[in-house]
Amino acid sequence: MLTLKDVTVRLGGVRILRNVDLKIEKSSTVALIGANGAGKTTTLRTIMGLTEMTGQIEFDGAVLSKVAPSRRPGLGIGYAAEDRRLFSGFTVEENIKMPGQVAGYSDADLAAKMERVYEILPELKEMAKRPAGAVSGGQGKMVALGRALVIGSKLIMLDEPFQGLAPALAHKYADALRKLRNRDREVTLIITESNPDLLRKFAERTLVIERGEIREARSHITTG
Amino acid sequence: MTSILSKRWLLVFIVALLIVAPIVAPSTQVLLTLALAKSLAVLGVIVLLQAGQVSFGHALFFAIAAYGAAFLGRSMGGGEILLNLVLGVVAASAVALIVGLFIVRYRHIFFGMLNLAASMIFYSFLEKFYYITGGSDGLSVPRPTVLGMALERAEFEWILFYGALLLVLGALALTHRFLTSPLGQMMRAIKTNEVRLEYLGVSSRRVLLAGYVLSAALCGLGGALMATAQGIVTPEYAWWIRSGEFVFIAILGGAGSVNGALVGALAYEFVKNYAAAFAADIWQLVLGTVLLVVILFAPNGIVGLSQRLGNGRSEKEEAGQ
Amino acid sequence: MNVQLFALAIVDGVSYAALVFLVAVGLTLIFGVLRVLNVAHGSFYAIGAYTTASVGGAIFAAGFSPWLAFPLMIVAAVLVGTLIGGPIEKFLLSRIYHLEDVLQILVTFAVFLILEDFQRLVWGVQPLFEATALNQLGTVTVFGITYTAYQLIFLPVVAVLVLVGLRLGLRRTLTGRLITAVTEDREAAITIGIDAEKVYLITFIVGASLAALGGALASATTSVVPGMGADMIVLSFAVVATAGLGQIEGAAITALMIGLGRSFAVYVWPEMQVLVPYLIMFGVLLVRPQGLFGGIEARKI
Amino acid sequence: MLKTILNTTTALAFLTTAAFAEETPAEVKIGITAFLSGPASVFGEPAKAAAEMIIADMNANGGIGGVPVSATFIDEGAGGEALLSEYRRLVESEGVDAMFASISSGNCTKIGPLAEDLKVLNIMWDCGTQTIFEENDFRYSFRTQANATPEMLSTLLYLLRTKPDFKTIAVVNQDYAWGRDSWAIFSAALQQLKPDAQVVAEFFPKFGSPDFSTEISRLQALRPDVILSTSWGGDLDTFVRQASQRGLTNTSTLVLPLGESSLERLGDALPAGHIVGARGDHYFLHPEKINDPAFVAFVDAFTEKTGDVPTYPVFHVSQALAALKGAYEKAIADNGGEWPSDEQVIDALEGLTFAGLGREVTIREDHQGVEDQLLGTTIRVDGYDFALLDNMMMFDGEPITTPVDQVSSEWLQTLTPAFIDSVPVDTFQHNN
Amino acid sequence: MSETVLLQAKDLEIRFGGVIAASGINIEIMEHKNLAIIGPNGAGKTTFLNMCTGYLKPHAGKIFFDGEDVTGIAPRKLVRKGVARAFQIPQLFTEHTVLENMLMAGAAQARNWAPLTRIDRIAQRGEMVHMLEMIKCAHLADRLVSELPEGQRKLIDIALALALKPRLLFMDEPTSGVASSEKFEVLEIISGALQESKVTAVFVEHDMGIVERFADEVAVWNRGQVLFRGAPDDILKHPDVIRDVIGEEL
Repeated sequence: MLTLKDVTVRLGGVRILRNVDLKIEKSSTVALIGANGAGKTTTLRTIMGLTEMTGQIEFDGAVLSKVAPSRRPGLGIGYAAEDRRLFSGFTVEENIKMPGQVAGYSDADLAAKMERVYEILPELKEMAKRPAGAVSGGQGKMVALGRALVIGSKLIMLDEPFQGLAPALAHKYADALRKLRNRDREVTLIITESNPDLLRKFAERTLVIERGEIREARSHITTG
Repeated sequence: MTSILSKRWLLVFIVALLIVAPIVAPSTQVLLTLALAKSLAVLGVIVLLQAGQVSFGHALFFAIAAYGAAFLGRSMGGGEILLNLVLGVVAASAVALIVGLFIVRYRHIFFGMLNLAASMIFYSFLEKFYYITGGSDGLSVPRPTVLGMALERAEFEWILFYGALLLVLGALALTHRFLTSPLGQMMRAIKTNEVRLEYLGVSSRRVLLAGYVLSAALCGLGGALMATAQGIVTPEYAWWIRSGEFVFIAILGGAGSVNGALVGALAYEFVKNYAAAFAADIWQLVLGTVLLVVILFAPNGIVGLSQRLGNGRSEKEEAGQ
Repeated sequence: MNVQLFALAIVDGVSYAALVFLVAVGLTLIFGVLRVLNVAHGSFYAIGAYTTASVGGAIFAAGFSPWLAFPLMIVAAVLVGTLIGGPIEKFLLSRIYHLEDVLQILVTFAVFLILEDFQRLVWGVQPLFEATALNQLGTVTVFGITYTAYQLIFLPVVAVLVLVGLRLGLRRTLTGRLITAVTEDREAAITIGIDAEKVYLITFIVGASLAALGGALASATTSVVPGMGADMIVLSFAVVATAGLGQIEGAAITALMIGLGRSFAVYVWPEMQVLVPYLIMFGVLLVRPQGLFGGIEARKI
Repeated sequence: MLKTILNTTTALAFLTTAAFAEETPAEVKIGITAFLSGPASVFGEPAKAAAEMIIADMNANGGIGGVPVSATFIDEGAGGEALLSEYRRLVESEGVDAMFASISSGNCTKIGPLAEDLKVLNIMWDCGTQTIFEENDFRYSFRTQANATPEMLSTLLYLLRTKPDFKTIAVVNQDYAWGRDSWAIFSAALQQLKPDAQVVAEFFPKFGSPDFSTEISRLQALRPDVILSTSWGGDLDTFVRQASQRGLTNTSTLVLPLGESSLERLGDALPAGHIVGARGDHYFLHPEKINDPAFVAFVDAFTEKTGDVPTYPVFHVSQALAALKGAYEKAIADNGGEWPSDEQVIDALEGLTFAGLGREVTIREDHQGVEDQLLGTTIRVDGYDFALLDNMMMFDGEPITTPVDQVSSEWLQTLTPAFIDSVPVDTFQHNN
Repeated sequence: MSETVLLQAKDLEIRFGGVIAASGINIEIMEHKNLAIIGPNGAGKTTFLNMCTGYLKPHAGKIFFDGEDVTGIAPRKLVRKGVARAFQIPQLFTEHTVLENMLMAGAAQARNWAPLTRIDRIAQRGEMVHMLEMIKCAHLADRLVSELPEGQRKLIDIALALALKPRLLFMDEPTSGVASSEKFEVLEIISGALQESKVTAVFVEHDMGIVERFADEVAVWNRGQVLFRGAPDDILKHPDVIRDVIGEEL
C-alpha cells in the first residue's frame, strides 16, 4: 500500500529522516510515536511531498515521490496537520468541502462524501456555518479530520490529533476514529503521537521514531 | 585559514589595481573616484543588510550630505574638503537619528517602503523648492580647498582619488570592527531572533538605530565625496532608483561581506559605464540581466563567487563572515 | 474655499483615485498571494498603455469603429498580463520564492530595468496619445466646469466594478476560493490538492493584467511616455503600504484618500501636491504600523 | 613633491596633445551628448537622426576642409556620472576634437567647467539657460542658438502684438529649472511691458505628470484670457489634449513657446488660434526656406527616415554643425590654408556667422549666439492632420538678447512698453 | 532556606479576542524553591509565563518581582531586574555559532556598547565557555546553531538565560524536544547548572516523572486558572489532577 524506500530528509543541514525503509499494509492502523522533534511530522510531510527528500515512496502501485505534491491528495490521501491549518476566511463546511471541490467531485459525489463526514463527526454539522477562524482549537482538530475524510478514501494521516484536546473532546475524537474504522475497513490510518500510552489500545501496529530512524515497537512503552 | 587568505588577497589585489589605475589609465580616475564614493554608501546598505533589513531609501542620506556640501561650499565661497566631508557625515547622521527613531519600529517590507517614502519626500522637496535647492538642475559645488590649499583640477582630482581610496579602506576597516563588536553582532542577531535579543535585556530597536545611524553616516560620507567629485548635486541623488542601485551593488558584491561594497561598486560602475558607452540604447537591459544572473546563479555576489572558485569554501562559513 | 471648489476637488480626486486604485490593487493582490513586492508592476502599467495606444492608433486609422476602443483595452490588458506577466512568473519568479525578500525585490527590479528598455526598443521614445475612447463618451458639465464623461464617470465605474468583481470573484468562484486559500496558507492548500504553482501563476497574470488595464485606461487621458511606469510604481507602493499589504478594500480607500488629498492640495497648497501620498503614508503608519487594514503577525514563542 | 609630479604630468600631457594638433588629421571627431532615453529623448532622438544625416551629407561633400567628420553619441539619460565620465573618456582617450553638449541646461552647467579643464571645444547645442554666459566667462564653450531670455521675450512680444487687450494670464509649467526660469523671465518682462496684466494662477505640476485634470478644473473656474505653458514632450501633449478635451481651448488662448516640437503629435487636439513658438526660427515650413530646394529635400529625407517632420532640436544640431564647419574653414583660411590648432578653431568661433537649416546666427564675444525667433498662431489646413502656423512673426534676435556683460534679470527691469514696437519683425502668412 | 517571595502574581487576567486565557491567577513564587507548572494544553501555562516575562500585558491584575510592581514592563527591563526565560521553541541566533550566542548574552549582561571593541573582549569569554561546559556543550562552541538538533538547542537556550545571571528563570517545557530516554539526563544537567548559578526556576512540564524528581512544588493549571498547588507527591496523586491533567488511556 505505502512503501518508503531509503528515504532521507535534510532540513537546514540536519538529517531529520535517515534512510528510512517502511512498509505499511492496506487497511492497517499505524501509530507513529516519538519525542517532539524526532521526525514524526517530517515523515507525514514527506509523504505529502512538503519536504525535499531522497529515496522513493510508493503508494497504491504508483511512485508517489514523483507525483506533484498538490496531486497527491487526489490519489485518495487525506492529511490533518498538527496545527489544524484551516482556512479562517471560510466556514467550517466550506473548509471540509474544499478538497472535494478541488478534486472535481460531482455534486452528488460530494454530497455523499459530506454525508459520510457528518455521520462520523456529527458535531461538525452543528458548526457547519461558523467561520473556521472562530472555532476553538479542539473543534478545529475535528474540522481538520473532517477535511481529511472528504478526500482520504485510501489513506488518512493525522498528525498529533490528541495534542491539546481536553479529555472530553479527546474521547469524542477517539470515538470518531473508531466509527471510521468500523465503517471503512479498507482505509489505512497513520496517526502520530508523542504520548505512547494514548494509542495503546487503538493502533494495530506501533512504530517508534528516534533520531530519524523508524523501527517497530518491541512492546508498548510506558512512561517513567 | 586559506579562506581568509584568499579574501585578503582579493582585497589586496583590487587595492593594488586601484592604486595604479589612474597612472595607467588616466581617464578612469574620475570614474573610479565616483565608484569609491558609491562604495561607501553601499557599505552603509550592507551594514543594514546584516540585520536582514533592506532600505530602498538610503539615497536620502547620500543626498542630504551632498546638498550639505553644496550649501557649505556656496556659502563659504568654495569651502574646504574636510569640512564638506565632516558636515556630510554629521548631517546624514543627525537626520538618520530622527528618521530612524520612527523607522526602526518596522521590519522587512515596511522598513524598505518607509525608507523609500522618506527619500521620496526629500526628493520631492529638492525638486519642488526650486529657489532653495535649484530644482531639478541642482546646485553646483565649488571646488573646495584641500587643507587650505586651492588646487588646479588635475591635482585636486589626484588627491580626491587617493583620499577617497584611503577613506574607503578606513571605512571598510571600521565597519569590519563594528560588526565584531557587541552592537555589530547584535545587528546580525536582529536578523535571526529579535525575541531572544529582547530577552537578553537588549532593545533591538536601539541596536538597529545604532546600525541605522552608522549606515547613514557612511552614505553621508559617500554623498559628500560624490558631490565634491562631481561638482554638482541634483535631486537624482535622492531618487529611488539610486537607492535601488545601492542595494543592487551590495548584492552584486556580496551582501554578507563588507569588502563586497568595494568590489561591487567597481564592478557595477564598470558594467554601467561600458553598457552606456557601447550599448547606449539598452544599458538598462544589460544591467538588469547582470543582476538577474547574479541573483540566480551567484546569490553571494562576486566576493562569494571568488571564494567558491578560490577554495571551495562552504556556504555556512561565509555566513559567519 | 467655497462649496463649488470643494465639490470640484472631490470630483477630480475621485477620477484620479480610480486609476491609482487599478494599478495598486494588482500590486497588492500579487503581494497578498505571492508575498513578492513586484517592482516590475509599473512596467505592466506602461506596457498596457503603450499596447492600447499603438494598436488603437493603428485600427482606428484603418477605419474600424471607435467603439472598439473599449474592448481593445480589455484585450490589451489581458494579453499583456498573460504574455509578459505569465512567463515572468513561470520562468523567473517561481524560482525565487525561497530567497530572501531583498533578493526577490531585486529580481523584480531587474525585470523592471529590462522592461524599460524593452518598451523603448518596441515603441521608441515619442509620446503616444490615443484618446478615441475618451472622445466617444463626450463631456459632462458640473458647476459650469466641463469634464470628460470618461474621467468623471467611466473611470470610477470601472474601478468600482473591478473592486466588486475581485471581491465577488475571490469569494464566490472556485478559482477565487483557491486563491484565497493559497493566500492564507500555501502549504495547507497543497495538502488538500490545490495546485499552488498554478494559483500563483493565475494570480500574477490577473495582477499584471490589472496594472495593464490601468495603463490602457490611462492611455486615453495621458501621453504614453518612457518612464511613466517608474512614477506609478512608487505611488502604488505608497498605496499598498498605507492600506496594509494584501488589502484590496484598503487599497481602494487609500487610493481615494491619496486622490482627494492630491486634488485638495492643488486647490489649497499646490507645492504639497507631490508630497501628499507620502505624508498620508507616514501619518497612517505612525498610528497603525501594519497599515490601515493590515493585521499584526505575532511571533509564536 | 607630489605637486611637482602632478604639474609635470599635466604639463607633459598637454604638450603631447598640442604637438599633434597641427597635422591634418584623418578625421574630425565629435562627441554629441543627447537624451537617448527618458522623456527628453523626444528631442535627442530626432537630433541624433538629423546629425547623422547632415554629417553624411557633409562627408559626401568633402567633410570639413577635406577631412571627414565622425560622431559619437552619449546618452544624457544615463545620469550625471555616466555622462561626465563618458565625456572625459571621449576627450581624453578617444581624442575627440569637439564636443556638442547638451540638451539639458543642468548638464550644460556641469560640463562648462569640465570643458575648460579639458581644454576642449564645447558647443552648447541645445540647452537654454540664460545664466551660462552671464555668470561664467568660458573660453572653450559656445552656444550656437539663443537662450531662454530672447525665447521668452519674443513670446511675450508676439502675445502683446496679437492680443494686446488680454487682462488675465495663468501659467502651467513643468516643475523644474526650465519651467521655473522661463516663467521668471516671462513674468518679469510682463511686469514691465504690460503692468496691468493680472496673473491669476501659477501651477507647477511635477515633471512628467500624467494628469492635469485638477489644474484644468481650476483654470476653467478662473477663465484666464491667456494660459502660458513652456512645457514640452509628453507633459505638453497631455496638458493640451486634456485642455482641448474639456473645452479649455475654447475659452482661453494657449501660449506654447515650445509648441512647435509637439505640433505633429498633437494632431487635431490643438485647434486653431493658439500661439506657438519654436525656440528660434525653427519650422519645417520655414517661410523663408520653403522654396529652397535643399531645405525641402532635407525635410523630406528626414520625414522619410524618421516618420516625423523635423522639429527644433534638428535645427539646433544643424546650427552646431554649421558653426563647427564654419569655424574650421575660417581658421584654415586664417592659418594660410594649413590645418589649424584647436586654439585657432576656438578663436575663429568668436564673431562667426553661420547658417544651419534656419536663418543666420552670429556668435557674440561672450560666446552667446544671436538667433532670430519665430512664432505663429495655429491654423487648420487641409492636407495636414495637425495644426500649422499662420500669422508668423520673426523677431530680430539682436535687440531681444540680453546685451553682453548684462544679467537678464536686471536687464529685463530696464524695459518699457515702448520696447514692444521697437523690435524689428518680419511677418509671414501661411502659404506666404 | 529563606522564605522570600521572589515573584507574586495578583488576580492576573488576559483575553484573546473573546477567549479568556487567564482569569484570577494568584500565585507566589518562593526564592530557591523550584516550581513546576503542569496542566493540559491550552490551560494558559505559556500565557502565564508570557505575562510574567513581559511578552504579554495582563488586562487586569498585578505582578510584583522582589516586591516591586513590574506589571506590563518590557521583557528587556525585566531581564535587567533579574528575570530570565528559556523557551519551548529555542530562541537562538541561528546564524551565529554557539559561543557567539553566549558572548552576546555576556555582552548584554556587561552592558558595554563600545562600538569598535571585539565582543570577546567585552563578554567574559572564559565564563561563557564555562557555562557551556556546565551544560556539556563546550564541544559545540564553534558550531552554527542552525546545524544543531533541537535537544542541544534547548540546552543552549537555557544557557543563554543563565548567562544573564538571573535570580528567577522561567523555562517553558525544557524537555519537550528531548528524546524520552534522555530526558532525565538533560534535566540533571540543567538542574546542576541551576544549582551552581543559584537560580530559582519555574518550569512548565508534561512529563510527571520529571516533575516528581525535580520540582520542589507543583502548581496545576486548567482553563486559565491555578487549580491546585502543593508538594509533588500530594498533587500528582490527586484524582482530579489525574483525570484532567495527566489523562487516562483512550
